Amino acid sequence: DEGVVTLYSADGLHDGDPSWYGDQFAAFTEKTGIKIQFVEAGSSGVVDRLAKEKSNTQADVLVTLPPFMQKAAADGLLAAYTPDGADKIDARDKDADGRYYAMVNNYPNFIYNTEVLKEAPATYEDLLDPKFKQKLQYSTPGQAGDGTAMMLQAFHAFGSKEKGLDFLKKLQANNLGPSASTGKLTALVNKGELYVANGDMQMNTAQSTDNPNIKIFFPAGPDGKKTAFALPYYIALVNGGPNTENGKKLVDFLLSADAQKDISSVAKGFPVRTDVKPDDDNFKNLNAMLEGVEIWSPDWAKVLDSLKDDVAAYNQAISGN
Amino acid sequence: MAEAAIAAAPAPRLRVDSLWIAPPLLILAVLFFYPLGLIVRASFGEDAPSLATFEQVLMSSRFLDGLYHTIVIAVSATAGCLVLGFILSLIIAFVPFPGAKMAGRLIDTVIALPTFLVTLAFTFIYGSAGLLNETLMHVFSLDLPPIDFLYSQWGVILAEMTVYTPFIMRPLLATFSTIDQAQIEVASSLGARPLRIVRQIILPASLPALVAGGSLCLLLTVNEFGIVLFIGAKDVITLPLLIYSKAIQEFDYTTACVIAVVNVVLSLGLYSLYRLAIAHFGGRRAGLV
Amino acid sequence: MERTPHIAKPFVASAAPAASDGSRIGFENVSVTYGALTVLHSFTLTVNPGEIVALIGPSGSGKTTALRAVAGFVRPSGGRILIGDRDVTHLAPYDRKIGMVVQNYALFPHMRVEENVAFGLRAHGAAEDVIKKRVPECLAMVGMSTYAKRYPRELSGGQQQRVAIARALAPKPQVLLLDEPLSALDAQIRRSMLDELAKLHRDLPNLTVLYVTHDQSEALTLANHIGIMRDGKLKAFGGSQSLFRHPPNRFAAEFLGRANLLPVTDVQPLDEQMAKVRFGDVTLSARNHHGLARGSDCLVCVRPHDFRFSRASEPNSISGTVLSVQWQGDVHNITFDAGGETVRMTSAPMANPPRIGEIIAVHFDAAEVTLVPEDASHG
Amino acid sequence: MERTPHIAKPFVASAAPAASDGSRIGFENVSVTYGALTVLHSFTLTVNPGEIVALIGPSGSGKTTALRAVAGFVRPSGGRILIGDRDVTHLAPYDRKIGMVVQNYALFPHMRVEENVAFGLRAHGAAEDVIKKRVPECLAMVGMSTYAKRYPRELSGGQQQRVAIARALAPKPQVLLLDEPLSALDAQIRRSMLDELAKLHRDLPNLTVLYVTHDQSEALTLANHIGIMRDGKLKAFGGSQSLFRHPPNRFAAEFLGRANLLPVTDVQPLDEQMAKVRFGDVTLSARNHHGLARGSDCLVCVRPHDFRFSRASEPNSISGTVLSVQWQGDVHNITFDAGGETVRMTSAPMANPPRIGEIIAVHFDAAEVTLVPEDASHG
Amino acid sequence: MLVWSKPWRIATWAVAVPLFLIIYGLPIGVIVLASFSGQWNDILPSNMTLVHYSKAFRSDSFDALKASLLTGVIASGAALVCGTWAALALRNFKTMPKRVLDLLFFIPSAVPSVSVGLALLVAFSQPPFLLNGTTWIVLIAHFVLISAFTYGNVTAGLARIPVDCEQVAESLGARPFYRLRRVTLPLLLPYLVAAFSLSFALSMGELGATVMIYPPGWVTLPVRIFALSDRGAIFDAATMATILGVGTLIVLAILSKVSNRAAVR
Ligand SMILES: Nc1ncnc2c1ncn2[C@@H]1O[C@H](COP(=O)(O)OP(=O)(O)OP(=O)(O)O)[C@@H](O)[C@H]1O
Ligand SMILES: Nc1ncnc2c1ncn2[C@@H]1O[C@H](COP(=O)(O)OP(=O)(O)OP(=O)(O)O)[C@@H](O)[C@H]1O
Ligand SMILES: [Mg+2]
Ligand SMILES: [Mg+2]
Repeated sequence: DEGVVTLYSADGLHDGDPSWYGDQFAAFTEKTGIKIQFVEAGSSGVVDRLAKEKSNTQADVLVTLPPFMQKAAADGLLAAYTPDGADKIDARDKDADGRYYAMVNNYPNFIYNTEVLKEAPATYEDLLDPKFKQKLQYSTPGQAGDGTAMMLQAFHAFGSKEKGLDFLKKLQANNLGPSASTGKLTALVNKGELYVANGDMQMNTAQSTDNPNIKIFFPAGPDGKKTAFALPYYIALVNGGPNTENGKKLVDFLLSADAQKDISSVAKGFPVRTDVKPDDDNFKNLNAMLEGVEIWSPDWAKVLDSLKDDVAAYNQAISGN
Repeated sequence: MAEAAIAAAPAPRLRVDSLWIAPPLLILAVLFFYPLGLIVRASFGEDAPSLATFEQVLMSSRFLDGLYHTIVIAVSATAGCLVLGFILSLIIAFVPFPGAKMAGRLIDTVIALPTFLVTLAFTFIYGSAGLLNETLMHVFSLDLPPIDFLYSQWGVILAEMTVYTPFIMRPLLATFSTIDQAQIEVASSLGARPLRIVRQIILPASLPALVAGGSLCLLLTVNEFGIVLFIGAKDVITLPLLIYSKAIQEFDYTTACVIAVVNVVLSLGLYSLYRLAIAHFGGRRAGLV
Repeated sequence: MERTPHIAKPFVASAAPAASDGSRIGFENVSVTYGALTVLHSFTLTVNPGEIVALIGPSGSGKTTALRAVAGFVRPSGGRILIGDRDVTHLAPYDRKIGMVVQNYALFPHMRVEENVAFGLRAHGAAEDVIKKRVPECLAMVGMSTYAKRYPRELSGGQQQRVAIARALAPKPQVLLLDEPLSALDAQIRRSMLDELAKLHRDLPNLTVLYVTHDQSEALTLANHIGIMRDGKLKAFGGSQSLFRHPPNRFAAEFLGRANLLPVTDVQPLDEQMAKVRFGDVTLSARNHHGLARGSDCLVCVRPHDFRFSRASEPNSISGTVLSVQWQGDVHNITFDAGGETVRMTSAPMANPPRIGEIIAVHFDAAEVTLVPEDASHG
Repeated sequence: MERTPHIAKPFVASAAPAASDGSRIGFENVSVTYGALTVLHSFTLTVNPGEIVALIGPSGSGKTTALRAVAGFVRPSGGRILIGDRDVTHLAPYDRKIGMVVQNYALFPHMRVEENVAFGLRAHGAAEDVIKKRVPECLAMVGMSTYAKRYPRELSGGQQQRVAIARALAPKPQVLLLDEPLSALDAQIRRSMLDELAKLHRDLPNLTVLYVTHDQSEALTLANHIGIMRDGKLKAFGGSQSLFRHPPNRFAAEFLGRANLLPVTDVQPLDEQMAKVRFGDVTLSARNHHGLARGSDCLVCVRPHDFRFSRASEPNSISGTVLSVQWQGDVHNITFDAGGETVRMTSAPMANPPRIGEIIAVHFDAAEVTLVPEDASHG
Repeated sequence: MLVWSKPWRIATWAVAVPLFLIIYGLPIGVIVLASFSGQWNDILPSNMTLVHYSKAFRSDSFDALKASLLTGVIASGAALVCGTWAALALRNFKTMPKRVLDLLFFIPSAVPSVSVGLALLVAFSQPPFLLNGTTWIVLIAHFVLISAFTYGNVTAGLARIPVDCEQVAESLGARPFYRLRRVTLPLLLPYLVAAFSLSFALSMGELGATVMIYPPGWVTLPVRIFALSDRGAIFDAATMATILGVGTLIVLAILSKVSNRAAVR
């Protein structure tokens, strides 16, 4: 199996036609002659699978979201590696020990149906309005990555876990029900089945051609500030993969300036290299949406530590009604 | 001498014949019971075996909630499947209408659709902005969607019924094709109307199929995961869903294994109860159970 | 009305008060097809109320099919079926108020014997105490009382058949359709069942029975009329005695009672009743029941038991060479060759039966034999 | 060896060269139980190679069970079953090299008629051209050639039975077990099937047949020996003629040939053969075949056809009042009361049968009737 | 024939057909309709289009269909053999051992697919059986998940085939294997077809375990459909689902031809 490399990736970058992965894989194979074997699953699913396969590792490269990449690193599933151009990536976008690097940047957000709502709900409090009863849904923390992100965002916006949970508890009155998938909510919002749902910028932007009725927004917290945090796709070299050398080549390739410059136009996300400054419309559009939004950085190690308890607390909170 | 031969001879014959069970049992042992064993072992914790996790899980209200919903959904869905499947198969087999065969096959195809797609289709049909509600709201000029059961337990049950009814129908149709027509004829000449014939002739004859289909249905609905996950019914959590979120989302493999073990025990418990019930209602008479 | 203790009043309440002819069975030009195959051709037959009619005929001649048409199990492709004055052609079986025993019994395998017998009563909504009384009655009638708790699979063939009969009789139908109901029974039980049927018939004078059998003595014992079928058609029909004595055609003569049919020529009617004919170079006399014309050719129908050993000089005497002699308990069967025809005769058991090859002379009573027209129906 | 064209050499190669007694059937104290119920009690019987033995007996007496034990469908709970010299008690049915026709035919529903018949040949690994030849032969034998392509469900009852017979005969078994194989057939086909069986037996002199029937004339026609069963026991066994003429006990006399058993007293042997007895106040003479002791009480066995009308003064004459007269085609059945006993007689059809209530006198030939010991077996 | 009169028969249909249409016609119809939709924001979809199909045919969906079909056929076939074998072998047992063994063969369907997936992944990623990352593990998972169905169906069928036929076959010299092939199995055929159809359809739709263990290069249709629908591309997902349904329907139609020939009525 000289000419292959296996990539386990959280879903999202293979979407659409053309897709960023599709393009880059073709280019990589053309350049190196190495074929890419690709397995896609949920952001936690890929890490879980990697862990279960530890004694017979199949993957060479892992792509997933926080906090699951941090989890993989903590479990010793990743190998430290310094790819070409690692210096062009901001410190906050890479692991201090060099085990993982951000590859595509992204931010969790909300969407609303532009047909039904004249304008986006301005604040989190607005979402508690009875008119959203059964018309609002967000993916469930603990079941979907974006759902967990939404919980973290609530904690941050309301200043503490208690207040954040309190808000979610109130929001439960309007919530249609749990959802393991964030992506499917977009279609429901577009159709008018829902008025508001959560999402992330990369995905929602990619979906907007097929779902013309949706629009991204960031509600303001009680302090009146709109905030968001970075939820990047990280890339990492797997510890003890069958084709580690090829894996290194793939990491290098996906972080190369050539690959990065297409991210905003094809994958609809943000490139992570400081030296890549795309000039396509989408890049401008994405940046415009983030205007006025304060970006904060979670402490992923802490998040990871308390995740189990937080999810339990969340479930406790919403089952109160 | 003769007695001795009689006493001794059947025994070896039986033992040799019994060996035929070995190959499938062996296959199942390697492919299934070995992995299952690992789960059971994992449920006792990673290092020193302990029942701590069991205690913790069994006490948690979330688990009890899940247990309750699992049972309610499985039992109602299975009952629904049995009734619906029996009625539909009866009609296809005994009152065939043009296209009945095709209908039967189409029903089978529903199994092949991944369960989440059925739920998606349900959203399009029964959702608040779905086919049915929109139409009703349009026709009766209503403001609020009148049909609102999809995101509840009932939505899950209806979806499971849709998906699993074929599991009842298939063996039933096979059985119906082997029922001696003369029995039905004689019964009707004795004055029995269709309903009585169904109750007293067809139903007893189809008991093995109902036992088989119903058992499978029950086990499937206890263990159904896709439909519950994708419908996202509010406040409805089931054990398989718990396993999923524990194992995959929270990386709590031990707890997941504990729930899995409980889930297996629950499945088999319900299964045995079902079998007992069938036996009570006459399966034993027909020499089935 | 006098009744034996175990024949209670029929509980089956007819919607209309049973007219005396409420139980007539009528076939009017009934045709039945299976796919492309027609197995009943324009079949017409009436069974009068209170009558027993036996249907006989070779295997595959359509007897079962005719019964199934009355029961409503097959839909005729043409013609009408009447029960009483009702056209039941399109009525469901359960509305026809019949009792039926089918050829392979079709007991309900999951019900005990007593439940099988009670089935018809329950279907008619009989009260539980009526059932409690009637079921043991019926089981006693067929000698199966001790088997009430068995399942059909635990019974012997004859026992199953008897349960099937009890099941059909239990609801006291006005119309009884029996398809070889005694075929699995030995002579003794068969006789006692025949007695029961005859008694039943005496007690329920309006009971109409259509009875398929392959046993001609059963047919002759029980039936008022006999219909002989062949290839889906009714070939002969008549009162049992007259059909046996004066078969209308060759097939009927051969099938019922296995008659010898000797080809004869030159019919010479003597009076209204009798005629002379020529068989080879002997002259025979016989009844001319069908009024055959002078000079025509025909067959003379002589039953095997009509022959007596005789001196060659007696009238109505023929002689021939013995071909076979077979002892059958209560009879000797003898075949001999008379002028190229193989003739069968039976006689009471003899101490010294004739030997094969011996030449014997036999005669018959002219009043006992009938002239039968030659027909093309038999190849 | 002479063969008719359609009886080819048996292709079934026996593992050991067939000894002349390779086809003997032996029951040695065979008991069979179903659950707690014993339906065959220490049953012992031998069918010699080349013999036809008929098993008769009331419904439920264990005839089918005995056959099933030979076939290997039930395991005896005690005793041994031999075929030839082999103890087959624990052998699987397929190793027993038998042919069997079961009571309900059990045709394979998923196979056409011809495939059903070919089944046994194929199972024995016969070559395709042998099968091509043999199957039509067998179908022709039972008159079912035109139905080769039908499925069993498309056949009438009698047609199914004939296919079952053809299927059993096709592989030319050495041992043939027939369970009421002709019960669904009319007299004509039944006779021709009996002829075929007799022919088959002539052509395959080693063919051993165990034949269950409820038709005594069938048994008497075909069988060398007859066994009479009752309640799972063999009550009588013997050559057909001798069993009929000299039944060893009351049950055998009544069951086979429906004999009249008149209770008589005071046996007075006349010579080796004959004895005088008293019946009421008349003296009768009869054969003392069982050597009954002087002065004992016993029964005199008179077949219904042994009676002749007589003047009252003739020897061996009794008189009585006519109770019933029944015409049955080739016979008249008459019952009369003689000194409190109901006596049955048959006679050739009469133009003027006696009327009910009339007093008749009948006599019988002393050489034809036998004294039978009184036994307790019949309630 | 059960309902003898025409009016009643029509009445029965009048109940059955709508029931059927509501329960099965609608969901299938909606999915098919969605596969042709550009947008579906009203009662009925708008912008009918074939673009999803052209997309589907351009992408590697045929590899996925092939993977699904192969997995379905192989796993169901293996399960059929194994289940039939077990059901037949179990006929030699009585009372207690029979009940215990019967239960053993049902247990696989007592485990949620997620647990099966996890268990297999754990078990077959460590010695002595290293199967993760191969197609085998998918086949095994499907086999395990459906084996109880074939077993259950065949057992039900065995309870109904007439003993007489088997006994007569034996008396005609059919040894066990020959009898099995020519009598028992043909009589079982309706049940075998039922079992195979069910497990095949089930395998075609299996997701819970597959998504956890599938190796690169063996992406089944449900996994692809899941990926699509999870990211909100429902029309594309519906298109793939329609392809999946049609593929299954074709296989089932062929099977029912077999079963029709076997049906004994
Ligand atoms: N499976 C069974 N379980 C219990 N009893 C049975 C079973 N099979 C047969 N019997 C009983 O065994 C007895 C003998 O049955 P068998 O079938 O041998 O009778 P048979 O002589 O063939 O009668 P027939 O002439 O009516 O066919 C009957 O009383 C019957 O009820
Ligand atoms: N389902 C069927 N399909 C085709 N042909 C059939 C079907 N049922 C019966 N037949 C044919 O119809 C003819 C008449 O059958 P029927 O059962 O009425 O005969 P039968 O007179 O009762 O004969 P038996 O005395 O043998 O029972 C037979 O030749 C038979 O082969
Ligand atoms: Mg018939
Ligand atoms: Mg019997």
